[in-house]
Amino acid sequence: MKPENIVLGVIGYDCHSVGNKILEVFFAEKGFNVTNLGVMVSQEEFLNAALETDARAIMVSSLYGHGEIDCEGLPQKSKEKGLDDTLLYVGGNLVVGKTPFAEVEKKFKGMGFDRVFSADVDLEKVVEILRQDLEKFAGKTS
Amino acid sequence: MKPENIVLGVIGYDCHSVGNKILEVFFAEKGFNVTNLGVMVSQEEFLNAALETDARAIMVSSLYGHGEIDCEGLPQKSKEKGLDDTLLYVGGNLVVGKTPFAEVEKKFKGMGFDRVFSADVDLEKVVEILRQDLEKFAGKTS
Amino acid sequence: MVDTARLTFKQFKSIRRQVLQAWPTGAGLTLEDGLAAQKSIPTEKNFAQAMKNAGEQGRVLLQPRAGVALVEEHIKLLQFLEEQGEADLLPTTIDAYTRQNRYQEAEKGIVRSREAKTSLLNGFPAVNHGVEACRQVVDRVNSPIQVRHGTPDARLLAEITLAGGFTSFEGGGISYNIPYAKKFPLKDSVDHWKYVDRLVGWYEEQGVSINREPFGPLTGTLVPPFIAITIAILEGILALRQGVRSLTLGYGQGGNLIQDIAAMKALKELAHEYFAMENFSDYELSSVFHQWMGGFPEDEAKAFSVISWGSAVAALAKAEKVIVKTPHEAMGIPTKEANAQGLRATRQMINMLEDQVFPASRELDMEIDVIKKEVKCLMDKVYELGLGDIESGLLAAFEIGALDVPFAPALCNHGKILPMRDNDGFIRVFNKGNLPLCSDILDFHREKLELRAKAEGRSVGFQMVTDDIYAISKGKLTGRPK
Amino acid sequence: MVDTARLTFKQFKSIRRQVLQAWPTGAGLTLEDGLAAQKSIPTEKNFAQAMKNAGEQGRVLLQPRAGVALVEEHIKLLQFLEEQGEADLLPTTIDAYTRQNRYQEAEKGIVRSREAKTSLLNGFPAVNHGVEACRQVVDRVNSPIQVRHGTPDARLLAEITLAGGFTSFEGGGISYNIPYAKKFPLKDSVDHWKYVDRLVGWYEEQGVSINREPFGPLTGTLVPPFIAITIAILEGILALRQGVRSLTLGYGQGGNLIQDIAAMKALKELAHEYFAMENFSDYELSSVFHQWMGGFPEDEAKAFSVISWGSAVAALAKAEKVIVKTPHEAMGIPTKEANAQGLRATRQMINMLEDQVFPASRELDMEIDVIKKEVKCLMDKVYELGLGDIESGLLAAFEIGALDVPFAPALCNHGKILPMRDNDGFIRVFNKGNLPLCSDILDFHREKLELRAKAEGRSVGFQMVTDDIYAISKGKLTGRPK
Ligand code: B12
Ligand code: B12
Repeated sequence: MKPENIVLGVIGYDCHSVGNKILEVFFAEKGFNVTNLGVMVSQEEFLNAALETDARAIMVSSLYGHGEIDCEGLPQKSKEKGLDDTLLYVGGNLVVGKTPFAEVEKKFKGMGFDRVFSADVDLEKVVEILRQDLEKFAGKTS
Repeated sequence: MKPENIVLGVIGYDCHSVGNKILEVFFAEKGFNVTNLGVMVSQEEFLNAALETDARAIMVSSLYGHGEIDCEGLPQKSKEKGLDDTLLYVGGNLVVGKTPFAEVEKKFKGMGFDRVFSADVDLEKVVEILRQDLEKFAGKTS
Repeated sequence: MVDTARLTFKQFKSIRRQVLQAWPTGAGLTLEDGLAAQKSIPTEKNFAQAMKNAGEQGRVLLQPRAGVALVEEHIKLLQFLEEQGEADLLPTTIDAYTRQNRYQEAEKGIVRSREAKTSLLNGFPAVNHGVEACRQVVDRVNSPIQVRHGTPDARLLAEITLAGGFTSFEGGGISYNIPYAKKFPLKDSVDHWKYVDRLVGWYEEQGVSINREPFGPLTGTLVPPFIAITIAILEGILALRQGVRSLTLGYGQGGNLIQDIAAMKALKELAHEYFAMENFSDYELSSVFHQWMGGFPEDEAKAFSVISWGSAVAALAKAEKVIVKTPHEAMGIPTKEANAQGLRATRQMINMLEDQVFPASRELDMEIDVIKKEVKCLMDKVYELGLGDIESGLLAAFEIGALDVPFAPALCNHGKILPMRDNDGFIRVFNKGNLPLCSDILDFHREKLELRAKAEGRSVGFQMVTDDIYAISKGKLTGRPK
Repeated sequence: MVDTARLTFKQFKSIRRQVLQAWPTGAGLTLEDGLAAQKSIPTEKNFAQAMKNAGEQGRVLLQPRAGVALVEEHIKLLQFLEEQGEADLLPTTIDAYTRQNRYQEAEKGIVRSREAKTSLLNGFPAVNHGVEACRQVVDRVNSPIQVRHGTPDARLLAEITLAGGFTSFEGGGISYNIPYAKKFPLKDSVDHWKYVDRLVGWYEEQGVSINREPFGPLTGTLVPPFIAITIAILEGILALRQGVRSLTLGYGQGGNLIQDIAAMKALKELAHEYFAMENFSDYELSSVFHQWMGGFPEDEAKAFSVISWGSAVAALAKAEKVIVKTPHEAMGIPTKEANAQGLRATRQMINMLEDQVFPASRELDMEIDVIKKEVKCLMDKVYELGLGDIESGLLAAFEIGALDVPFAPALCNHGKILPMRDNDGFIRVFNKGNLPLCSDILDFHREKLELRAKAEGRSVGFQMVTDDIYAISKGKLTGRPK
């Protein structure tokens, strides 16, 4: 089985690079083919990279609080570009201020993200979910 | 003007002696004639000391949490003993557990205490109030 | 070698008959039944073992204070502190009526707590609840439990809680009288604690190790280290004489980093020295550091800071155990949530500092030296007054004020000594009362206090003592004029 | 003596014309108007003066971070932090769009925040609000205010906020590029900050002292002290060259008590040394200690402990200022209440420790020594590469990785160096990348790391780095295997 392509990056004008570097190493170790766009990535850069690499998932990070503004419309644009089969995950400190995670999740799912994660998520769980989601999709599209 | 007599003590089986020692020195410095019964004082000891010294005020402390049980009936007994003109003050950590002071005050005023104080009360304010209360009383009984 | 001061089994048994009659729950209690219960307790729940392991592994164990009126609520409280508080060791704090053997009042407190559906007692009335209830408590938690109280006559409490499966018992004939009682003769409390220690010694002889912990902080209020340490050593010796083997000596944070670390080091070193002098070698010694025991700030954020500072010093002083305060301290008995918060704050600090070392320095060595000299002054006097025997010596010493605890309620305590902080925040002696401190030590203290007086532009006096008592609760270590 | 590297007034004025055009609020701004505003500000609100006083009085001043989208809310926030938080110094933290000169996006954030009736920006968009709004802010609080941000090109921000009456400006050409930007050329940010420093220098020449503070913590994540100190000194020299006189150098807590105190001592001593070498003598130097800048624990009780530990070390290290975190750190921009809680916890600790001294010791001296040697290795290289000039030297050094900041996002940073904790929790170098550390220093680091590897029964490797990054947030200082 050839490794699945995923795209990784921190959206908007967000400079938080530490988690991003860890995510890159982590997913690579788990056998994914990671395209890491680093920090300060625009919606267009995410989508173009996904198209170019034929990525199965886009992992958007936002730590600095502007996640809500920065992510607006990304799922729609993703569909428009024909990336219907590409999973859209988002994680980090997604909104300004300490907020119950359920609220945050609802907001970002409402915006069209497939999965929403808090900053303290166990990454092992994330890969598990990712693999399941990829399988489901594989089933659907094959 | 001769110094007013007051009686001081920590009620019940309460051993907290530090505040009591400070109160003794404080009221003495303010010109009161203090009878300090120390810690672990029963209701009877308070009343007897007040009778013996013809005290104008009884200052009950309770720190350890059993204040509610220990103070029950003291105001009534005070009246029964004819100490109608003796002020009954109570202060400290009067109930078990962190409780809004307004609740505590209501409870102890309901029990018949003239004044109720929290542990962080400014003692300078207490003397002020005490002097006012004593004057009022003096006016009434003369 | 059996100490000549040890109660004989016959003496013990005859006292025991009386003790068990004090309240119905004592009736019919046999030593054998208690022993069987203790033997069925898994090692992980043995307090003495936990303290030994902590010493060997260089760990600081966390223990809260906690106790409520009703059994089921008490169990839930302890479970919560294990799970949400990450406590290593559990307490069962006993209510203040039980501490004064007022079981009738305690009963009233239980009844009224049931009615009020909330605890109206400031602790767990273990005697009233009896042996079976204690066993339930032990059974339904995972950690060792210690009885924490303040009882001059704790004989029945010890009988019931040890038979109930608790594996550590706090207190001592001095430390649970002077700060906790008013009219209790010191000779009586020392005698009663001889009984408690003998009971623990008996369990030891049967192969069950029970931890004993004299109460180090005393009045928790500006106690100069040497006074606390002297009393801890004396109670240690009294306990060892009755066959106690697992001993944890305690010290309450004074607030100055150097003095506190010096005190913790001096405490252990001196204890070993005096125990050796008394011919004891077969014991396990550990130490416990109490986070600030005096008045707390009411503001919870500030209280967290006081808790954290205590945790940091406990870690740097390499205590085996730290007793944890809560952000509710100034206000009232903490909720279980507040208690767990204190524990988690402490856990974070202890963990962050576990590999860190407070380096040796001239200042630290000097302070250790001072404390050792001070303790020697007091111990020498005790031996002198007792003609070589510390038990009669300590009674005589309290009698004449050669041992004296500041701000204590007990009438058998002289109450003349007044402590005060010096300009660097070390606790020194302002009024020595009758303490037999030698003149160079006294000069040293006086000099230090004069430095403070000069810095504050006022003279050394009682106002400073009052200011120091309030200081931490008002957000400072030393009470300076505004 | 005017430094040859100093921008001439002509150069400055010509750049200025362009700068003011970047956003409408810059139009028509005159230096004279700004100066007049600054001159009308009372001394108690001058940041430079406050830092000077703190140094003279040996005080540690408390400063939070805070900024919201709308002016009125921002003022209320600052007032709250003064009153309920007992802050000595106030911040105005700028939002992340403004930091990247994205005033259009900032505008959108302001509009949406008004609609949402809550701040959707992570700071105060000072450029969009303009000079008058800043003056209102200054007017309605009692303490000096500093602009805190992370802006590679902060020229317009500086023009507006200084004309608006703020009296301190954080940042620098390196420290506000490497950790905060991705594609910003280092030469450009250094040039832009020359402008900012020159602007501050101009105010100084007119008799108004404005404090400048390079951003010490960089990525806030396991930055070895010598890297942070070297960059702080370089930015200090760049600032002094443009006429800055009030300088506060910063350092972010590493977590190990000895290393942090050593770093704070070395920072000041080395700064004075290198400033003297560069012929500067007419300046006021102070230091700022940042409470833990890496990932925080989510639990608030644990966060309080991290905050308290930072406060304790700030006090023992005798910093002039401490930057305060909040119990919400791991979760999001703090509410004003959480921010005040962080301040009050810090206040309590600073006050309890204000008279306490961390004694001299062999361990401390040794670590100071190590840091000084390490910094010398880097500074020597910078001078060598710049043929005696630090400005071109530092650009070349970053180019080849002779200066390198761990985990930074900037592409102009090599990103090869990997730090790691040793067995005692000191931050050491695991992968040196191209850092010009001499071989005995490298051997020393390696040795220390091997001791840890041995203690953990695993080999020195990247997993340890990851574990260390998570460690504090998971409740430890060093990331050990379970
Ligand atoms: C030191 C201390 C001790 C020492 C006391 C030594 C001694 N003999 O004095 C020791 C360690 C022995 C101790 C024991 C216990 N303590 Co204690 N103790 C404290 C502590 C930390 C400080 C008390 C103190 O000295 N403060 C300094 C003095 C100057 O202030 P103060 O006592 O509040 O007195 C002032 C004011 O209250 C006011 N005031 C008092 N009375 C009156 C009356 C009037 C009329 C007025 C106007 C004002 C006034 O003026 C005083 C002078 O400024 C407090 C918590 C705190 N405050 O931080 C807990 C505290 C009082 N203790 C408490 C408890 C429960 C106990 C114990 C039962 C043990 C336990 N279960 O934890 C035992 C008591 C046993 C017994 N028989 O009484 C609880 C009480 C809980 C409650 N009310 O809900 C507290 C609040 C701690 C807590 N949060 O759990 N304690
Ligand atoms: C270090 C740090 C910084 C450093 C960053 C250095 C760098 N270049 O990386 C510095 C000091 C420069 C900095 C700057 C700022 N910061 Co900052 N920073 C932090 C801090 C303390 C730690 C972040 C970190 O490195 N954590 C360690 C890594 C390993 O964890 P992580 O970043 O959370 O990433 C993990 C998870 O989130 C998750 N994850 C992330 N993305 C995704 C995506 C998916 C799909 C999944 C499954 C998982 C996942 O996996 C990652 C790996 O485990 C956090 C608070 C905290 N967490 O304690 C604040 C924090 C993130 N910063 C914050 C802010 C606001 C800023 C600033 C705007 C300044 C300000 N106003 O205070 C600027 C940002 C400017 C900009 N342009 O972005 C806020 C965000 C507020 C909010 N969301 O409401 C925080 C939460 C602090 C706070 N409470 O105010 N910061």
